[in-house]
Amino acid sequence: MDLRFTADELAFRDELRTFFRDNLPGDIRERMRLGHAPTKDDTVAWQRILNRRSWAAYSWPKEYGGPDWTPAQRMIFLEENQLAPAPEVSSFNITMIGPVLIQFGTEEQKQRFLPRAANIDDWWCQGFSEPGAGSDLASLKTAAKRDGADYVVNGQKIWTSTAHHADWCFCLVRTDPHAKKRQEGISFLLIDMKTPGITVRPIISIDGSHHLNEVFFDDVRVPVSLRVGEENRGWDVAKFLLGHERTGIARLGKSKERVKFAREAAREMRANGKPLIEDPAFRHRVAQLETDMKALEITQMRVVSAHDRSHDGKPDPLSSVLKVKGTELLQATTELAMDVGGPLAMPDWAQELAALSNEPELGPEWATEATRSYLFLRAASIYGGTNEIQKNILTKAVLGL
Amino acid sequence: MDLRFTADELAFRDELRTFFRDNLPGDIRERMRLGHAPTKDDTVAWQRILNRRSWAAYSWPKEYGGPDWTPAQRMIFLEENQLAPAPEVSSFNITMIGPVLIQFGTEEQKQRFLPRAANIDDWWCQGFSEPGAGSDLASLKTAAKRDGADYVVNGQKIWTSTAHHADWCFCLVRTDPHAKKRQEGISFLLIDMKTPGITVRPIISIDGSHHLNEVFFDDVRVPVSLRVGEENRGWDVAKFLLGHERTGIARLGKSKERVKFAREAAREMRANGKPLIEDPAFRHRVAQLETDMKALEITQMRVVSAHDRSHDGKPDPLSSVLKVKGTELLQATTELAMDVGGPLAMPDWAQELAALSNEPELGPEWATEATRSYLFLRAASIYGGTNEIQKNILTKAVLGL
Amino acid sequence: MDFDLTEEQRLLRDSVERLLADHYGFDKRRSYLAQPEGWSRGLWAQYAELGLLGLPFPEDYGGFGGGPIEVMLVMEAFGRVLALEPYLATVVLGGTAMRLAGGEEQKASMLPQIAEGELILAFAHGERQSRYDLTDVLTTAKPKGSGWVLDGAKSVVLHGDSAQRLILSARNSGERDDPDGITLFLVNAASNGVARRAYPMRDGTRAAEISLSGVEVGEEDVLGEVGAGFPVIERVVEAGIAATAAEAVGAMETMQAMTLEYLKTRQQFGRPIGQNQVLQHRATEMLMELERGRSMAMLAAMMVEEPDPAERAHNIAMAKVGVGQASKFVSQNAIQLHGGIGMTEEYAVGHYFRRCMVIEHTFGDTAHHLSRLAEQVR
Amino acid sequence: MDFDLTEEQRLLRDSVERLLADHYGFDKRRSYLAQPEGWSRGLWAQYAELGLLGLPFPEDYGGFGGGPIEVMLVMEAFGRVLALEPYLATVVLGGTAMRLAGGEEQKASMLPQIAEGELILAFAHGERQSRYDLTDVLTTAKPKGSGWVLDGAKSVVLHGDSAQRLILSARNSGERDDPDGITLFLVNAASNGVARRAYPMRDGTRAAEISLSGVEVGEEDVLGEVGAGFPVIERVVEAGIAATAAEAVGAMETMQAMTLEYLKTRQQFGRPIGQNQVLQHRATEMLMELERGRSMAMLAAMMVEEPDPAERAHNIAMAKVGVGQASKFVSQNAIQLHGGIGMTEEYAVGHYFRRCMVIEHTFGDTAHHLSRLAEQVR
Repeated sequence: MDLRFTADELAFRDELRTFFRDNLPGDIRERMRLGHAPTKDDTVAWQRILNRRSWAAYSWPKEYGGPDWTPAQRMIFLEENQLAPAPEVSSFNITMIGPVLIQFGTEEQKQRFLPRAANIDDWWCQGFSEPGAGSDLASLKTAAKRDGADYVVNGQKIWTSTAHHADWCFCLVRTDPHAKKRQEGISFLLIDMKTPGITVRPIISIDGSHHLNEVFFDDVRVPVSLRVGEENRGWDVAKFLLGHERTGIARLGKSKERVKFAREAAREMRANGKPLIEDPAFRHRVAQLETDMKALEITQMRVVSAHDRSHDGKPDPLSSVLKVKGTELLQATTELAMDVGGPLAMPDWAQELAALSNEPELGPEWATEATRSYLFLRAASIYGGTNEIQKNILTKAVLGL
Repeated sequence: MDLRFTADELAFRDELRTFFRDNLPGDIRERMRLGHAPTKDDTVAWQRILNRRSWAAYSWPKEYGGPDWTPAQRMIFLEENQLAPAPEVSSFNITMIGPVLIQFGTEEQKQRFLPRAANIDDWWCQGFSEPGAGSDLASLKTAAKRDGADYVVNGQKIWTSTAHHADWCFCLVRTDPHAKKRQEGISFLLIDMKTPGITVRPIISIDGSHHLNEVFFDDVRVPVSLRVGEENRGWDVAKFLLGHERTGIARLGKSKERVKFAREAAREMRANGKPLIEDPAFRHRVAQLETDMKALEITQMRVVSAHDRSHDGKPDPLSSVLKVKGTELLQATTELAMDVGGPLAMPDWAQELAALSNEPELGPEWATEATRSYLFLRAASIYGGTNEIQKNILTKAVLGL
Repeated sequence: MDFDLTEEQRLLRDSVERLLADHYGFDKRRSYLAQPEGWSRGLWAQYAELGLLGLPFPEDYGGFGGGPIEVMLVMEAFGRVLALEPYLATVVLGGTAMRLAGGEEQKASMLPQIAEGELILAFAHGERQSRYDLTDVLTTAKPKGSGWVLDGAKSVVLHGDSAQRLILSARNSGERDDPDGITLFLVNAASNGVARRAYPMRDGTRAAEISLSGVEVGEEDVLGEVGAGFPVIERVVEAGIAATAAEAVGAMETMQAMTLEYLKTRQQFGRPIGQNQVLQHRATEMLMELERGRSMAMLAAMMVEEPDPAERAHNIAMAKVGVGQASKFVSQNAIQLHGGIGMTEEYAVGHYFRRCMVIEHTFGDTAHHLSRLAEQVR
Repeated sequence: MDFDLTEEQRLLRDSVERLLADHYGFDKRRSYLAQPEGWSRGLWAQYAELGLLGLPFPEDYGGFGGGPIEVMLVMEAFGRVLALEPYLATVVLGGTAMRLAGGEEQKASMLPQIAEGELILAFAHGERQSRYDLTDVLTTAKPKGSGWVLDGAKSVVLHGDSAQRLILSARNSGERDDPDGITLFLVNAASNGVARRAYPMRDGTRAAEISLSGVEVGEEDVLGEVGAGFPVIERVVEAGIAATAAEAVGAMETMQAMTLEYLKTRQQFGRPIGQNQVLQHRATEMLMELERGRSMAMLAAMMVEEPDPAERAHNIAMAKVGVGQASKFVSQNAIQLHGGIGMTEEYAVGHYFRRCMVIEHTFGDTAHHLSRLAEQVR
């Protein structure tokens, strides 16, 4: 047993760091450092740079354009990418639709979609949630009726992240309304967002950003050839997708990067006539966060190396611990950055900062962005199954209560 | 609206302080200050001193030997008594059996028991809980069969505080095993602990103290004249008793006294070469506790003065808030005192301190007592309905969920 | 010890609530936000009619001789609907500064204007570098003739865009962080050399960055004693803490009510989510925090007029901590229990969340005030 | 990065667990507690047979060349059953001091005795006034001839009553709190001038107050360099933190298991109390804390041999904080979820609670180590 990285793992990490240092465009790095959400262009540009090294599809086997990394290498990659700080690769493309097609896709589907997903030539989004369903996914109503070589899709999806950027949407639809169990009668379709009958309506989040959408389907024709897996067996595909590859779920690198930034910023801010970084209470708060991050880092290593050992591919229920603790830390660390900004973090300067003049001068851009991401990440304990749902899962799966 | 005490209330408080200063025996005060649990003798001695002023039965009307105080005055009395620090009057005598007899007792029962309860000539204990019942009081099994002018009681009670000191026990027994609802068929009896057939078995708590007991009833004969209220209507009596007079439930004075003591002790202890009292983290912890105590103090005033206004006598569900927050603070403040002691709080010096010699010298008595009361008060969030049960009550009574 | 409201206080509360009930639906509020100043001039006039704008001023200045309790009742009502008008900036902060430091003429000329709704004030004290340190004033006041010349910049001035007059702090002597040598001035916002840049706060309320270069003011524009502005600033901030504490309590009440309603109506897995014991207890803990906040807001109101400065500062710091922690717990869980819908701009709970967030970071955040209390532990 | 145990490590763990399963039922443990020294000499002999007592010593000294991982596995197993024997005092604290500072002769004569179970050691460093400050040493060592005379007192010396030899710190130069000028001595507990007073800790383990008046020791009894004992003391304490962290994890495992069992079997209002979602989530949070503690105990074990002192101290302080907070949460809720029965001496959970409490207050509590970490935040 040894927590330390092996020489190979250290060499691997250094290779990444060097590559990130030399290849991450400075303007992107700076936007990320200031706490901006990555733009579509930033994400695409960076993912393509990574894909030249076939690192974009970091969890895929070589034959499909991935690097064939071990779970430990994937963990290191994700953390270093977040620490850079660089935009994260599209999880819809890389950890969702990619593995699904590799597992369930036809040869033709693989050839058509995988390379473009890796290079983000197609931007994918996920059409799962529906109004009123919440965490109860299986209650979905969007219907797909067979009509010749097509399905005709009618219904509505909600909380669809980046649907307004997307070229394609992988979608759960009900193909058999009469199935006994709600989980049966569901199919998994790939839908071209340019198909007539699709309307995307933005949902503005409390941070003022447009990230989420409602997607309406009105007699949308989808070729049967774009169904993944058997008809009415889409739930198996969804279960595989949701359980798959949760290494990155804790987003620990992001939390670490935020604390690192907050420490730097706290050297510039003042509290009681001294630099904030010297304030005892602030130091204790940082020390506690770093202690908690260290504990989660080791727990994550344990989950990953357990996964390394048992190649059954089943998701470790402990990954729910990573989700809960990881999102708690993500929320705590972004709150820290906001609190460093203090009064300067309360204005919404986004528009004014875009203006040409800067007279009178405005406060620091990072402060207003810190609050934006604090607000945006209130959703971190909600999406992907609320933290309460995660505890229900642990109660059943681990405690057997 | 005015949070401050009126001139009368201030004068009342000063009268109490003067009396406590002049009449609380020094050895008792010192034992309390060092964090000892009051002995039986200490409790009896102090309650009798109070009773000379008819203050012992602080919540009773004049005609029964009480002072006829307003709820505000009772609150001030309880807090000042705890701050003295003095032993608290027997709650079994004063806030339980007393009010019950005043409300439900026969003239003969009142005359026989009330004066002796006020002067603690009789030490009362409460026979409610039974093995396996826990918070589910109504599931009690101890049976009382009518036999001429007596009931014959058989069964077992548990968690009976100070039964080993007690002269009398007020007891819930099942007089009708065939009642439709479990709450029906229960009667409320007064049982002389000297009656043949009663066995008291000690339960040692994790702090090493003997406070709790099991009480076994084996064909114990109890005159029907010692039943309070109608036969099979004992549940009404119990409900009245449990809902009655919860002013003192937060025991805020006790928490305040513990923080005050911890601050004094922290001036003597050292951390990182300085007095502990100057340690920033310790100061923050104390400041947070004092802030929480202040908030609870005002909430308690609100509950009390609401009770002052509405003379319906019904218990305010907010008193469950006082129970939860009050016990959380009681546990936090005793933990604070223990942590001040640090390594010197970990030995169990009780026996050695009783020994004659003191060579080699032992550490401070207060430190070992601080840990004892920290351990003892882990029960504070359990007895009288666990804090989880209190939240269930609030959920129903206040939120209507 | 007495928690009853007087007949007048009950009438005041009811009439304010009636007015707001009619004019502060979520959509109407959105329409006020959309106006250039981000609030409703029309409602401001009605507040004046109702006597709210002169509430805490003496009768002889067109006021109603109300005190902190009356202000608490109004702010609580404002908090329930997230009222946007510059009541805090004008009546509470500006009004307190005027009452405490204003000369007879200044009060006689300005308090009635405030009461009649004709004058909007802003409290221009904080600076880019000062964060929560009230003594950190770099804006300078240099004597010129019988008057003064002001140079510097003020940051995050609440409603600094709408204000006709700024109550502005500047240093006439002493070093940075020196409590002595700070003077308060009444500055006409339209004066030469005053530049303002307006923007919304995260909660939609408006603020401005204000720069001053060579701004000339007369001796009659000095508020209170030259160099003795700091004690006034402390009182103004304490009044602001008490008022926003009450506003936060109102906001918590609404979030608590919305969450409760949601738990009862929202169905999942075939039953209301309020059937989940974990969510029931969370809502109960929200209630307990709300009551803690309410108690602390009452404490703050009681203490605003407390003569002993140490006692006053200590208790108001405790109130700021208690309300800050309570409102954070309530608002974070209000969103958590709502789930996705709570994260959206179209839904009200996020707006209450952001108001509580801004309040917590105004006049010193929880950590700032807890540290002040910690320093007194001896 | 590798979390697998070697074959030898698995064998070690299994054999220790088998031994303890046979000899550490709750009643047997009570009988050990009742013995004058509060632990079982018989089991100590069996630990020796199993090779546990020489586990971390080099083969040439009759040891098995094990490392911190092996010690972690043993301490975890001890924690699960609350083993009472002086393994921490003798093998971990004493053994580490001997290994790091002992001269060739000292090691050759003593390590084998430890391994064979013939020698009990105690680490006599803390003093009445020192609380958690490791440099706060007032016990004095004055040169006399070629040897030394020791005067002073040591407080809460774990198993100081059973120990034949004390590894004792005394100041030969420098002021109180000076890290330099502290020397470690090997003191025969039966020497003239050594007075011991034994008592139980709150968890039943034994300790002693020890006073020294004119205690004479020879130069051969100096452990390591004169005046250079402090770095050794730090390493000994770090080893103690790592070992007790593992012990606490074992204790948490048992509490978690007992609580889970109780939730499944205890009936109330006609159903197992484990049906309450609130209690389910609490148990889940206990599990998460247990896993946090386990991760931190691993970190501590890994770091005991870390060559970089700053890196080592930083990580071990983090581990102490993480395990302390985790074990407090788990043990407080273990009692809470058990209700009344958990408060009684006859029931095991309270004993585990108190062991975790004592561990948290040994070698510096959570606040002490968090403050050390905080000072490094720059």
